[in-house]
Amino acid sequence: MKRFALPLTAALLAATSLTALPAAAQTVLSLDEVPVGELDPGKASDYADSLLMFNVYDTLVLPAQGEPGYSPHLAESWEIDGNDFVVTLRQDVTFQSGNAMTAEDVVFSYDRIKALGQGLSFLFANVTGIEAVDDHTVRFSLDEPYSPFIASLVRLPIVDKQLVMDNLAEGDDEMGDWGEAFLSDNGAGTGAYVVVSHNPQEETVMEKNPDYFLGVPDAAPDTVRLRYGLEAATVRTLIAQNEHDISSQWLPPEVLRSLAGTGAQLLQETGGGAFYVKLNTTKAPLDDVNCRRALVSAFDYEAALQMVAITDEAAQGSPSTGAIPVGMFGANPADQILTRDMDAAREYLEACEYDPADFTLELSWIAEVPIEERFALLMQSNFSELGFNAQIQRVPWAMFTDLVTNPETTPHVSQIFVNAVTGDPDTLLYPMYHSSVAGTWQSPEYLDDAEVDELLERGRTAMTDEERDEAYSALNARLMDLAATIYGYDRQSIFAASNRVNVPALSSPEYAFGVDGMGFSFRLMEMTAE
Amino acid sequence: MSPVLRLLAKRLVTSMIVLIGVSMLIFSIARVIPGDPARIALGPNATAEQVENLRERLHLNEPLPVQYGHFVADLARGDLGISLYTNRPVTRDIAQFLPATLELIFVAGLMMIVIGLPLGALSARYRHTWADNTIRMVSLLGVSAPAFVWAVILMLLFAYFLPIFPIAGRIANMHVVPSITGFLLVDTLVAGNLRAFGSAVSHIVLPAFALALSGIGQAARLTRSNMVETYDRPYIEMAQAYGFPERRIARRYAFRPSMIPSMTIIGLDFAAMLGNAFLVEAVFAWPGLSRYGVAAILRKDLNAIVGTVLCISALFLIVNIIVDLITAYINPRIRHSQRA
Amino acid sequence: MQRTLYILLRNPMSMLGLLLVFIVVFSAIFADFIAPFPAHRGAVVDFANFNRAPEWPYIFGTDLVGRDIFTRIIYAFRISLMLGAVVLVIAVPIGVTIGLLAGYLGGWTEYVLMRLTDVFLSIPPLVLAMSIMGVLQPTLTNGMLAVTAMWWPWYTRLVYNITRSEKEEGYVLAAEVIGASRLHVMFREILPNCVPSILTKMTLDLGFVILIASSLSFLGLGVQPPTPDLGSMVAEGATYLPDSWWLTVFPGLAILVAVFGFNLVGDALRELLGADQ
Amino acid sequence: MTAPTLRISDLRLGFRRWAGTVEVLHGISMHIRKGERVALVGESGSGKSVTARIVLGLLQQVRSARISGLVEFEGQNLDTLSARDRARLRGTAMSMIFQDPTSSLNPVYTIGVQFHEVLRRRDPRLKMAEARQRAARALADVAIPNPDRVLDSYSFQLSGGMNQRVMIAMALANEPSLLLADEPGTALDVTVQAQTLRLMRDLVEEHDTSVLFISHNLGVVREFADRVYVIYKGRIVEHGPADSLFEDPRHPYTQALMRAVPRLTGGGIPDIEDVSEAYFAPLVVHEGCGEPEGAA
Repeated sequence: MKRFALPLTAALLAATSLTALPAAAQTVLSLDEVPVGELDPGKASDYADSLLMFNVYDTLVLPAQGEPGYSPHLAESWEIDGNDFVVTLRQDVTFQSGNAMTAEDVVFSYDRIKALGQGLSFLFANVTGIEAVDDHTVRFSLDEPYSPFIASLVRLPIVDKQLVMDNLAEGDDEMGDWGEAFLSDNGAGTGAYVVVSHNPQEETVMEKNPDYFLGVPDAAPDTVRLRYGLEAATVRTLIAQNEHDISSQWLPPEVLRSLAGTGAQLLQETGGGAFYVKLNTTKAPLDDVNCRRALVSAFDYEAALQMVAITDEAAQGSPSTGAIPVGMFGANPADQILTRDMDAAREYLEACEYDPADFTLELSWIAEVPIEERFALLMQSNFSELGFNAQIQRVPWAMFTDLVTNPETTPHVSQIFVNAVTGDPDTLLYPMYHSSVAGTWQSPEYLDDAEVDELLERGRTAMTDEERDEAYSALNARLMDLAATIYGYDRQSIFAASNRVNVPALSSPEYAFGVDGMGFSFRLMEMTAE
Repeated sequence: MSPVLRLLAKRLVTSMIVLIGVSMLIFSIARVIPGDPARIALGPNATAEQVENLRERLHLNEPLPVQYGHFVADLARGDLGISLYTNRPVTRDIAQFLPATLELIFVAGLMMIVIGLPLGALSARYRHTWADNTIRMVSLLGVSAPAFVWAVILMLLFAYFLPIFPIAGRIANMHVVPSITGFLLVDTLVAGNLRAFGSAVSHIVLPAFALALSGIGQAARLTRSNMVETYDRPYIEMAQAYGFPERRIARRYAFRPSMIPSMTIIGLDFAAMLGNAFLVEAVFAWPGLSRYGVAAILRKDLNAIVGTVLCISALFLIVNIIVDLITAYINPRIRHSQRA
Repeated sequence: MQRTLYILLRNPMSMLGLLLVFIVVFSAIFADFIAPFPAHRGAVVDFANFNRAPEWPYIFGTDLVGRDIFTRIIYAFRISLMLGAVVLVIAVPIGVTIGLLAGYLGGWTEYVLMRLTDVFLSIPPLVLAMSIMGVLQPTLTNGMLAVTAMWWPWYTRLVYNITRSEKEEGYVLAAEVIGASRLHVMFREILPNCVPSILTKMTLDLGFVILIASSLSFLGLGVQPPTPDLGSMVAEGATYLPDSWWLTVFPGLAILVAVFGFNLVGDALRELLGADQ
Repeated sequence: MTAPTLRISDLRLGFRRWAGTVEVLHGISMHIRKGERVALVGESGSGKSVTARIVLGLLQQVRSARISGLVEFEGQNLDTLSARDRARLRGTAMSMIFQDPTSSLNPVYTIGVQFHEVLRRRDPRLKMAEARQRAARALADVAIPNPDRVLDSYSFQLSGGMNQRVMIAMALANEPSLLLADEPGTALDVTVQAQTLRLMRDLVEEHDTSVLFISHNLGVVREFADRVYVIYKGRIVEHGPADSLFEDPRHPYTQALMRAVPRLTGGGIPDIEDVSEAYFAPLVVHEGCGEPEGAA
C-alpha cells in the first residue's frame, strides 16, 4: 500500500501545478445567482430567470436608460387606441434559429404566458385579447384604460413559435405542453446570447449571438457562465482572486464590505423596491390595528439600516419614508424618514385590546436570505421591550410560498424583499395590498380594505402622472395608517464585481434601467483587458 | 453454482427486499410532508384551479397505497416523475448530478483505503510505541469531527490562508470539457486536456479529503484493532518461529487475514460517505447529488426526495454487495466453502 | 477496580478524554455561572459589538449581532448533551427490545424484524434523519426524534447477535427447561449478558449522536435560533469565511473537543471491558 | 566433545507489569545434545513454553521481558547475536511445532504457498514449482497420501491430524538441527496425536534432529523422550533419563505429577490441587545427567 501512496501524491501535486498555465484568449464572464435558473420565459419570475430572459429573449419595449419611460425594442412604435394598444414590429429581426420574427410569434408568446399562468402572467390580467393585424402589427385589447400596460410589455418575451411548434411534446392542452419541456432546456429567442448548456441548479452557459439584430459589441463577453447557488464565502474568494466577476445581490453586507476592501467594485441597482416586514392582519393580536402600530413604532429602523451598510458610499438600503419607495409616484420626500418611537409604541399598545403576554409572535425569515435572521433577532429584541414573546422560524422560500396561502398558517411576521418588476408602482403595490390577491408571498398581510382597493384601481387607471401621483400619495397615507407592514428600508441591490468587467448600467445613473435585472444585459457589459 | 455466485444471488434478493422496504418507507415519509407539493411546484402566483389540476395529475388526491402503486408502475418504466422544482424528470436530474457525487466518493474512498489501511497497519505493527499512540490519536481525531468541520478547517487552511487548492466547484471556469461519462477526471483525460485534468484534480483534493478524514480514521482504527487481534493468533507466532521477516509477517500474516472482518465495516464507512457527502458538497459548492437532495428536502420536492433517497440507498446496497464480493475474494473460507 | 483506575490514570489518552468530558459536562451544567454573558444565549442584539475578532472580554469573538461566541458555545454544549442523552434513552430500549425479540424468537418474527432493521440500516444515517426532518418542523424535539429513528437499528443488530449466541447457552436452556416464560428468559436471563456491550456502545455513541445532531443543524434541519447550536453556528459562520473565521472555527473546534472527549473515554472503557473478559 | 545443540544456563525471565516485575523463570539450566530428544514437563504456566520462545529468540523482542542467563545454540551464545542473525537461525537451523496445528496455519493462503515460504527460508530464490515438488515429497514423508490435493487446500479444509502432519513436514523441511515441539497435537484427539507423534519420532531419528519436547502429558513424554526435565513454577525440580525418572520419581512434585497421571487419560492438564511446600524442594538430578560445564 505504502508503495503506491507516494507516487499517487506526487501525481496529484504534478497535476495541480498544471493548472497554473495561462488562460484562453476568449473573454468569459462568470456570475452567480440563487437557484434555480428557470429558462422558460413563460415561467420567469425570479431574478435569475429574468436575467436569462433578458439575454436570451427580447421584449417589445425596453425601459429607457437613465430616465423614466420606455423605448421601442422589437417594436418599432406603438400607439394607444382607446383601451387598446397597437404595436408595430421591426421587420429586420430574426430568431437565433434563423426564423424571422413576426406578429404571429408575439401572439403565440402572449397566449403561451396566459395558458401557463405562471411567472408574471398576472401582469396581463386585464388584457382581453390579442390579434395579429398583419405580419408586423399586433393589437392588444384591454378591458379598461391601463396605463402601466407598456411597462408590462417588459415582461413579455417573444418566443420563436415555429421552433416551439416543431418541438411540442404531449400535454393536456390542444397545444400539447406548449413547449414546456423544450423551453426549459433550450432557448428560442432573438436575444444577444445563445444558450450553450443549461442546468437549472448548476449553471447556464451562454455565447454571443453573432446575428443579433442590434449587433453585439466586441467588448461584450464572448461566453457567459451564470452559476447557481454558490456560497457567499466562495464568491468572496473567487472575486478576490479574479476568478469570478459578478456576485448575486444576496451577499451579506460583511462579505460585500470585505470584498470592497480587497479592491472589488460595487455595482448598484435601484429597482424601486424595499424591505418589507409583513404583519398578518387576520391573526390575534395583529388583527388589532393598535398592536400593529405598536410594532411599527417599536421597530429599530436605524439599526436595520446599520446592518445593511457596506461602505461610506454604498449601502444595501436607504431610509424608508413610508409605504412607497422614494422616487416613485406617491412617495414621501426623502427627508421624512421613519424612526423608532418607543413612547408612541407603548401608547398604541395601551390602546390595543390584547395583552402581549398572552401571545408568542412567530417571526419567520427566509432560509435563503441569511441577513433576515438578523432582522428576526432584531425584532425579537425590539418587540420584547413591549412585552411580546417572539419565536424565530427559519422557512425555506418554497415552504413560505405555501404557508402564506392560508391565513392560519401564515406567520405573524414575514420578511420579504419586493421590487417593482416593471418599475411601475402598480406592479409593486397592487399584488401586495389588493384584497383580491391576498395570500401570496407578496401579500401575507391578508389586507382587506375597501379604501386601499379603491386607491389601487385609481392609480392604475389614471392616465396622467399628476393623477397617479395623487392617488398613490393617498394610498401611501392610508397604508401607513393601517400599519399592516413595517417598511424597513428602501432597498438597493448591491453586487460585488471583479475589475475585469465594466457595467455602465449598474454603475452610472445615466445608463441605469429602472427595471430589475435589466442592468444584466450582457451585451452592454465590457470586458476589460486581463 | 459456485459459492460466490450463490452469495451474490442471495445478497441480490435481500437487497431487492430491502430496497422495496426503503421505497415504501421513504414514499410514506415524503407523502406526509406538510404543505401542498402542487402549490409549491406551481409557484407563488398560481391559481387554485391550476393547483387542483396538478394535484390530479400527480395523483395526490388518491389514497396512499394507490399513490404507491402509481409510483411503482412508473418506476418500473424508469420514471421517477418530474421534479416539482426544476421541472425536469428526476431521473435526468439524478443522472446529471450523480457522477459528481460518485467521483467525490470514489476519490474519498480511495484516500480512505490508501491512507487509512497503511496507517492502521503501521499502528498495529508498532503497537504500544509512540508511533502507534500518535496514529491512534490522529485517527480518533479524524473520527471526532463531522465532515463539515473538516471541510471548513481544510478550506480555511489550504484554500484561504495557503491558497494551494481552489475553494469550490469541480473545475476552473475556463475549461469546457465535453461530458462523456460525467466524471470529470475521466472526461478531461479522454479529451486529452491535461490542464483541465489538473484543474479537476486540484478541485477534488480538498473536498475528497474532508470527506475521507473520518473514514481514514475509522479504517485506521479498525485495521489496527483487528490486526492487533490477529497478532495474537498462533499462525503469527509460527511465522515468527520460522523467522519470516517482520514486514512480511505484518503484510501476509497479520494484515491480510485481519482484513476479512475489517472489510464489512470499511464497506459501511464507505457507504456512510454517501450521507456525509451532503455536508461536504454544501461547503465546497460541489454540484453533486447530495446538494440536489438537500435542496429537494428543503423545498419539499417530493419526487426528487424519493428519487434521491432511493438512488442513494441503491448505491449503498450495491457498495455493500461489492464489499461482500471482495470479502469473499480475500476470505478463502467463502470461496471454497463447498469443500469444507 | 483498583486496576481499572490504574489503567485509566496511567494512560495519558484516557486522562485527556476524562478531562475533556469533564470540561464539557461541567460547563454545560454550570453554564449560568461560567458564561460571561448568559443573556447572549437568546435573542440579544448588540450592534456596538458585532462581528468582533477574539479580544477581551469576548475571548472567542462575537457573532453578527454582537453576541459572545464563548457564551453561546457553552450553552450549546448543554443542548447537545441533553439531545444526546435523550436520543440514547429512547433509542436504546427500542433497539434492544427488537433485537431480543428477533434473536430469541426466530422464525418469521426474526425475518420481518431484521429486514425492517436492514431497511433502516440501508439508508445512510444522515439521509434518513434528513428525510425525517424534511417532513417535520425543525425543532429540538423533532431533531431528537429523527436521530433516534436512525439510531435504534444499531442496538438491534448488536443485541440480536449476542442473543443468538446466548440462547444456545446452558443457562438459557436450563431456564427454558424449568418452564420460565419467554419474557423472563429474554429480559431476565439474556438481557443482563448484553448489558456490558450496550453500555460501552452507549458511551461511544454519545459522542457520535452529538456529531450527527450537529450535522443535521449544519444543514438547517436541527435546533432553531436563537437557541445556540454548534452545527448551525458553523453553518451560519461559513458564509463569512475567511474574514470572520472565528464564527466557524470556535464552534467547529467545540464539536471536535466534545466528541473527541467522549470517544477517548469510550475507547478506554472498551479496552478495559475487553481486557476483563 | 562437540558442543551440545542447545545449552541453557541459569536462565532467568521476568515481565514488567503495572505492579512490578513478575518473575517467570528463576534460573533454569538444561542442555540437549545432538540427536537427543529431551522433554520439558510441567503444568501450564510453569515456564516451559517461554523457555522455547527464548530459545527461538522471540521473547527477546518483547519490551517488557527481562532476560538474563546463557542460551547457547551449537556453541554460539545467542545473546551475542544481533536480532537479525538470530532471526536467520529461525526456520533454518531451528524450527518449531505448535499446539494447535489448524490455527497455526495461515487461513488465507494454501498449504502450498505457505510451504513455499518455509522452503525459501533456506533457499530464497526457490521457485514455486520447485518448492511444490519438494513440499510434495515432504508431505509424502509424513504419510500424506495425496500431497497435491493438500498443497492446494487451505488449513480449514483439512482435518486436524492432517494439519499436524503438514506442520511436522514443514518443521523438518529445512532439516533443522533443533526442533522445538510445544505441546504438539494437544488439540487433537488421542489416537491421532499418538499417530503423528510416532511419525515425528521416526523422522527426527532418521534426520538425527535434536528435539526439545514440551509437554504436560507424561504418557506422551515417556514414549517420546530420552531425557526429561521437570519444571515447577519456573524452577527445574528434577532431571533424569526418561526410564529412570518414570520408574523412580524422587522429587515430591514429580511424584505428585505421576500420581495425577491416571486421571489424565484424555490428555488433559494435570490436576494437582494441593500445593505443597515440598514442591519447592531443591533440584534432584538423576545419575549421569549433570549439566555440561560452562562455555568451554
